[in-house]
Amino acid sequence: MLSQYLFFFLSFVAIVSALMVLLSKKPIHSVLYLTLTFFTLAGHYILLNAQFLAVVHIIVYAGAIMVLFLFTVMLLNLNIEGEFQKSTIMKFIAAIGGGMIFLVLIGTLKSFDVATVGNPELTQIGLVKNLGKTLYSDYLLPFELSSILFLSAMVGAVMLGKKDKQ
Amino acid sequence: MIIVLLLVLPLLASLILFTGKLGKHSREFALIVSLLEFGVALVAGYAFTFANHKILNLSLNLKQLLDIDIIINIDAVSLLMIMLTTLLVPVIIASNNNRKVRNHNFFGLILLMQMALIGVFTASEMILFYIFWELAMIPIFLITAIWGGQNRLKISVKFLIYTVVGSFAMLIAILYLYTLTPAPHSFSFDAFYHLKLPYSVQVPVFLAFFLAFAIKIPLFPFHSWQAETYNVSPVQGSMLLAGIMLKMGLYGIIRFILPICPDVVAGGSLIFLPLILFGVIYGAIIAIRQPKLKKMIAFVSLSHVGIIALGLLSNNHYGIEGAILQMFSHGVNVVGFFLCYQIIVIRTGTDIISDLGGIASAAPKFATLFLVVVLANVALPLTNSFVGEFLILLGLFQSNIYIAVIAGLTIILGAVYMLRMFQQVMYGPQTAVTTNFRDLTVREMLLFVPIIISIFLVGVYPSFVLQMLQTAVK
Amino acid sequence: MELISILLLVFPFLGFLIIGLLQKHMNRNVSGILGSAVICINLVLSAILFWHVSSSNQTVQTQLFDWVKFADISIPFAITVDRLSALMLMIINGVGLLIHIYSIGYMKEDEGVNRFFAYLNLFVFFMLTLVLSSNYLMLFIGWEGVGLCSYLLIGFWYKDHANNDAAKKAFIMNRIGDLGFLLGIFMLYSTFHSLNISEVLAKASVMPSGDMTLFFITLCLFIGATGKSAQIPLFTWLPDAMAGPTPVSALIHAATMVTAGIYLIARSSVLFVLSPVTMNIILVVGAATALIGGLVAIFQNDIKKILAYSTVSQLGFLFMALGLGSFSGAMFHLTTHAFFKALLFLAAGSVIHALSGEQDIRNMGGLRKKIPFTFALFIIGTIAISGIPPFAGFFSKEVILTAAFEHGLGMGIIATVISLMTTIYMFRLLFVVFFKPESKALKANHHVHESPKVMTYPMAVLAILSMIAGFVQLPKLFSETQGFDTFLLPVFAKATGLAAVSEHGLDVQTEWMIFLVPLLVIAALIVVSYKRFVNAKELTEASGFSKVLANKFYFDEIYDFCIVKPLGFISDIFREFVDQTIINGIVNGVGRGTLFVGKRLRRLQTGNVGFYLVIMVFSIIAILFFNIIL
Amino acid sequence: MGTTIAQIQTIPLQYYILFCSALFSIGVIGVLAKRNALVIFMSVELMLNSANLLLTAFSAYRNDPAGQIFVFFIMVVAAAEVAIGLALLVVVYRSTKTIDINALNRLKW
Repeated sequence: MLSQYLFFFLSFVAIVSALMVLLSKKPIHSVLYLTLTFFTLAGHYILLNAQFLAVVHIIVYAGAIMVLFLFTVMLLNLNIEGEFQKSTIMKFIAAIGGGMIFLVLIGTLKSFDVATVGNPELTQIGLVKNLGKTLYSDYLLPFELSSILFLSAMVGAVMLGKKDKQ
Repeated sequence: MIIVLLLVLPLLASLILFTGKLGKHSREFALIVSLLEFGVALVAGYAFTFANHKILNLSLNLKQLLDIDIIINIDAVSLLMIMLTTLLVPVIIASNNNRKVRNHNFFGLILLMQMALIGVFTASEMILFYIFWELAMIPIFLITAIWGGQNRLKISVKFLIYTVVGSFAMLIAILYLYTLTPAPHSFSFDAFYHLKLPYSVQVPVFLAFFLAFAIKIPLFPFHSWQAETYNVSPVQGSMLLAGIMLKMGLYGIIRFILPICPDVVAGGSLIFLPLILFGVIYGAIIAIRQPKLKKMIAFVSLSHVGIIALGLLSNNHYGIEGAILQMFSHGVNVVGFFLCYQIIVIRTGTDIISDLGGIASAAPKFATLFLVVVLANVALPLTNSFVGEFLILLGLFQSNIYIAVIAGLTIILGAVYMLRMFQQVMYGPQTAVTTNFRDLTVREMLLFVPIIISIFLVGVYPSFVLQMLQTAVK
Repeated sequence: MELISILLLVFPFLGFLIIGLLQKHMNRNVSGILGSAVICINLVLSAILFWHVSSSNQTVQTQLFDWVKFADISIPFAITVDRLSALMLMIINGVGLLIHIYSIGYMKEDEGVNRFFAYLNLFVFFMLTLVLSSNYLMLFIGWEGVGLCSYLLIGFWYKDHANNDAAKKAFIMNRIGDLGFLLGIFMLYSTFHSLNISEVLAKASVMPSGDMTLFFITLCLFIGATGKSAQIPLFTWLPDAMAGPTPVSALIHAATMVTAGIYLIARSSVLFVLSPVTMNIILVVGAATALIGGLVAIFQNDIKKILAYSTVSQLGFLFMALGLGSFSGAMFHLTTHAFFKALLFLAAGSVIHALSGEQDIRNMGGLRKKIPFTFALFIIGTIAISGIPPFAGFFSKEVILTAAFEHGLGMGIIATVISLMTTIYMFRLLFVVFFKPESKALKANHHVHESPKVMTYPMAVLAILSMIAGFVQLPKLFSETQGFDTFLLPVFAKATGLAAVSEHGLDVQTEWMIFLVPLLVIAALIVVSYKRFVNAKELTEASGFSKVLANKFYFDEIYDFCIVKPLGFISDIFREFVDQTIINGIVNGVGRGTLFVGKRLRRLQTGNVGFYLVIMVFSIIAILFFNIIL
Repeated sequence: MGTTIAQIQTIPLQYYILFCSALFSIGVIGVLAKRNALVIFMSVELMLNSANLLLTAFSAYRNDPAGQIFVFFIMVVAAAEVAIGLALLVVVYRSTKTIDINALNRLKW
C-alpha cells in the first residue's frame, strides 16, 4: 500500500510541476519546475525497481541537461517575461490537441497485455549488473554507435557555439 | 578467387582512370584491362568446364555486424553472361573514336559498369545483387547525361527515374521475401529458392519482380525510355545498354521469377504472355517504318528481347534454354549492329535512313560485314540467333501453340524491317552523303572480328553452350 | 562414301570462301573457272555416290557433329544419301556445272563477277545441304540458305532499287512459307520427338490415315513448300525474281531452288499419303497455280517473265502430280523440267546477251537468222517443254497425265489443258522472238551477235539432255519396265504402299487417247499461234480479261492493298500515335503530374513552425485514432 | 522474482499508462501553445521522459531488461539532442536576437 501512496504522491507532484512548466511566465521558473518533474520521475523509476535508471536519470537530466538549460537561459539573458504570447485560438487548438492525444494514447495503450516474457530467473533487472550484461552482449554495436553519436554531438555543439570570425 | 579478380580488376582500373593521371593513354589502358578481364573470364570458363568449381564461389559471413552474407557464385548462366560482358566491353571501348568522348572518366565509367554488371551476374545474395543492380545504373546514367546528344539531361533523368521505380518494386519484394525466410532470416538465393510460396503470395511477388525486370528489359508497355535513351546516348552507351544491360532484366527473370514464382509462370501464362507478345509484334511493326536508324535498332531490340522474355516465361525447358542462348546472341548482334551504325554515322553524319544509300558500292567490305550482322539479326540458320529463336519458338509451341504462331510472325516481320533498312542504307544509287564513303580500316575490321566469330561459332556449334546450360536450367 | 558425301558440302563452301574472301584480289576470269571447277569435282563425286546408291540400294549415312544437343533433344549435322537425294545431287551439280560455265561467258563484262561466283557456290552449298540433310532442321538450314542466296543474287545489281525490291520480296515471301515450315517442324518434333526424317517417317507410317496431327503437319510443310516453290498464294515473287542475272534465273528460279518444295513433299511422302485432305489441297492449289501461271504467261511481253510464269505453271503441275500421289512422276518431271527450263532460260539469256540487255519481246523478232545456234537450242527447249515426243517433256508429262486420268476424268482434262497451255505460250514466245519480222528497234540495233562458245556449249549439253532424258522411262504403252519408278521405288515404296487407293490401271484405249489427243491439239495450236503471232504486225495492247491476265490477276496490287499498305499504316499509327502519344504520353504525364502537384503542394510549406507542429500533432492523433478503430 | 514483480504490481499498469499519457499530453500542449523556443524544447523533454517512464514500466512488468536498455539509449540520444539543440538555439539567438519561433519563418517554399 505504501508504494501506492507513494505513486499517487509522486504522480501528483509531477503533473502539477509539469503544468507549472507551461504556466510560469519566466523561462527560468519553467526550468526549475521541469527539474522538479524530473526528480519525481526518478522516484517513479525507483518504485519500478529500476535503480540504475533512476540514478542515470538524475545524473543526466537533472545534472546535465537542466544545467545546460539554466546556463543557456542565464548566459544569454533569455529570461524575458512573456513578451510573446500566442493567440487565444492557438491556445484553444493546443488544448484540444493535447486532450485528444491524451484520449487517443489511453485508447491505444489500455488494451496492452503485459504477460511476463522475459527471463523468469532474472531478478532485479534494474540493477547495474544485470543491465550491464545485456548491454554489453546483445546491444554492443548500438552501444558503441551511441558513443560515436555523442562524440559527433559534442563536436557539433562546439562548432555551433563558436563565434563566426568576422 | 578468380571471381574476386573478375570484380576487382575493373574496379581498380576504373579508380585509376578516374584520377585522370593517364591522360591520353586512357583508352589504351582501359582496352588492355578489359582484354585482361576477358582472359580472366576465359580462365573462369575453363575452370567451370574442366577444373575445380570451388574457385568460382566466395562466401563471406558478416553476420556479426550486418546480418549480410556476401556470397558470390558462378554457374552456367552467370558464366555465359560474364562471357558476354567481358567479350563486348573491349569491343565497346575500342569502338570509341569520337574525340569529344575520349575522356578518362568515360572509360572509367565503362569499366565501373563492367564491374557492376559482373557483380549482378555473380551475386548470390539479394542485398549484394540489389547493390550491384543499382550500381550499374550510375555509370550509364552519367554517360548519357554527360556525353549524350540533345535533351540529354531530361531523357537520362527520365530513364533513371523509370528504372529506379522498377528497382524499388523489386526491393520491396526482396524485403518481403526476406521476412518469409525461416529464422534466422537470410538474404541468400538458396534461402529464397527453398521458399515454397503459396500461389496467393507468388502473385504479388511476381508482379513486383516483373515490373522491375519489364522496365529494365524493357517490355511493352514499359519501353518508352528505350528509344529516347538510345537515341540520345553516345554509341558506346547504347551498346552497353542494349548489349549487356538489358540482359540484367532477363537474368533477373531467370534468377528470381522462375525459381520463386513457378506457379504463376506455369498458370498465369495467358495473362502476361499476350502482353509481351503484343510488344514483340509492336516493336517489329514500328521498326518497319522508323525513319531513324538508331531508333529503329531500339525497336528491333524491343522486339527481340520480347521474344527472349517469352522464351523464359514459356514454362518449357527448350524455351528457357533457347532464351538464355539468345540472350548471348542478342548482345553480340546488337553490338554488331551499333558498330555498323557508328561507322555509318561517323562517315556520313546522319542516321536518317532515307538520306542514305549506295554504301555497298563504295564500301564492299563494310557491306559484307553489315550483311552478316543483319542476317544474324534476322535469325538465319547457321548464325547465332537461329538456334536460340528456334528453341524459344519450339518451347512456346509446346506450351501454347497460338502464342508460338503469332510470335513466329516476327520471323517474317524481322525480314521485312531488316531488309528494308539494309536496302535503303546500303543498296541503290549513292546519295550526297555517301559518295565519299570510305571502306573499313583495318582497325575497324578488327572490331568486327569478335562479333563475327561469335555469330558463326554459336550458330554452327551451339551444343557446347547448350550442354553447359542444361544443368542450370533445371 | 561417307567422306565423299561430306566433301560434297565442303567443296562448294570452300569455293565460296576462297572466291568471296579474295574477291578484291582475284583475276576476274579465275573466279569463274575456280567456281566451275569446284562444281565439276562435285559432279564427279555425286556421280560416284549416284552409282553407289543405285547399284547397292543402300543409303549412305554420315554423322558430322551434334548441332543442337541438350537434355532430350538432339539434332545432329548428318547426311543421308538415298536414291532421291542422289537424283537431286545429279541435277543440282549437273545443271549447276553447266550454268556455272555458261556464266563465265554471260557475266564476263560485269564488274561483280567474283561476287557472283561466290554467291553461286554458296547457293550450291546450301542446296546440297538441303537435299543431303537427314533431318528436318538441317533441311531448314539449306532451305533458308538457298533463300538467302536467292535474295543476294536477285539483288545482284543492287544499284537499282527495282532489283532490290524484287529480292526483298522474294526473301520475305519465302519467309512466310518458312514460318509454315518451321511450325511444321515444331509439330513434327512435338509429335514424334525426333526430327530425323527416316525416324519420323517410320513412326508416322503406323499412324492411321487422316490423322488430324498429320493433317496439320503436312499442311504446314506444304505452306513452306508454297513459299519456296512459288505456289498460290505466295507465287508473285518468282516473276519479279527475274530481275537477277539470267543464269541465276536458270539455276535457282527454274531448275533447283524452286523445286525444293517438291523435294520436301516427296521426301515426306509417307506423311502426305496419310493425310488425304492435304493431298487434295495440294492438288487444288497446284492445279490453280498451274492454270493461273499458264494463263498469265500467254499475255506477258518480257521474255524472262514468260519463262518465269511458265515455271510457276510447271511447278503447279508438279504439285498436281504430288497431290495425285505420283511422287516418282513428279520427280521425273522435275528432272526433265530442270533440263529444258534451264535450257530455255539460258537460251533466253543468250538472246538477251545478243541484244545487249533487251528483254521485251515486242522489240525482238527475226532473230532466227542472226543467232541460229541459240535459235536451234531454243526450239529444242520449246518442243521439250510442250510435250512433243520424243523429247523429254513428253514422257514426264505423260506420267502425270496418266496419274490425273487415273484420279478422274475431270482432273485428267484439267491436267491436259494445263499442259496444252504450255504449247501456246512457248510457241508464242518462239514465234515472236525468232520468226516475226524484225522490229524497228532491232533494225536500228547493229551488233546483234551470237554468244561465245563458253555459253553455247553448256546449252548444247542441256539440249541433248532435254532430248534424251525422257527415254529413261517410256510410257507403259511402249515399255514394261518403268526405269525411273524402279529407281525411286525404295524411297517411295512405303508411301505407295500406304496409299489406300487400289491402283486400277487405265485401259489401253484411254492411254492411247491421253497419248494422241494432246498431240493433235498441240499440232493445231502450233499452227494457230504461228498465224496469230508471226503475221500480226504488232502485239496489241491487252484489254478486257486479257488485261487482267497481262497484269497477273492483280495479285501484287491486291497484296499491296491488303497487306503492305495496312502494315505501313499500322506502323505509322503505332509509332506516331500509340508510342508517342499514348505510352510515352502516360509516362511523361506521370512526371508532369508530379511536377504540377509538387508546385501546388509547395504552398503548404509556410515556414511557420507552429503550423507544422499543429499539423504534426493532429496527424499523429489521426494515425492513432485509426489504429484504434481499425 | 515473484516478490519484486508482485510488489510492483500492486500498482496497476493502467495507472502508469494514464500518468504517462497525461504527462505526454502536457508536453504536447506546451509544444503547441508556446512561442518561446526554449519552453518548447523543455516540453519536448517532458514528452521524452513520459515515454521513458512508460517503457520502464512495461519493462518492469514484463521482466524484460530490453525496455530499460532502450530507455538508456533514449537518454543518450536526448542528451546529445539537448546539446545540439541548445547550441542551435544560441546560434539562432545570436543572429536574430529572438527565440520566438514565429520569427523563424524564412524557410518556406
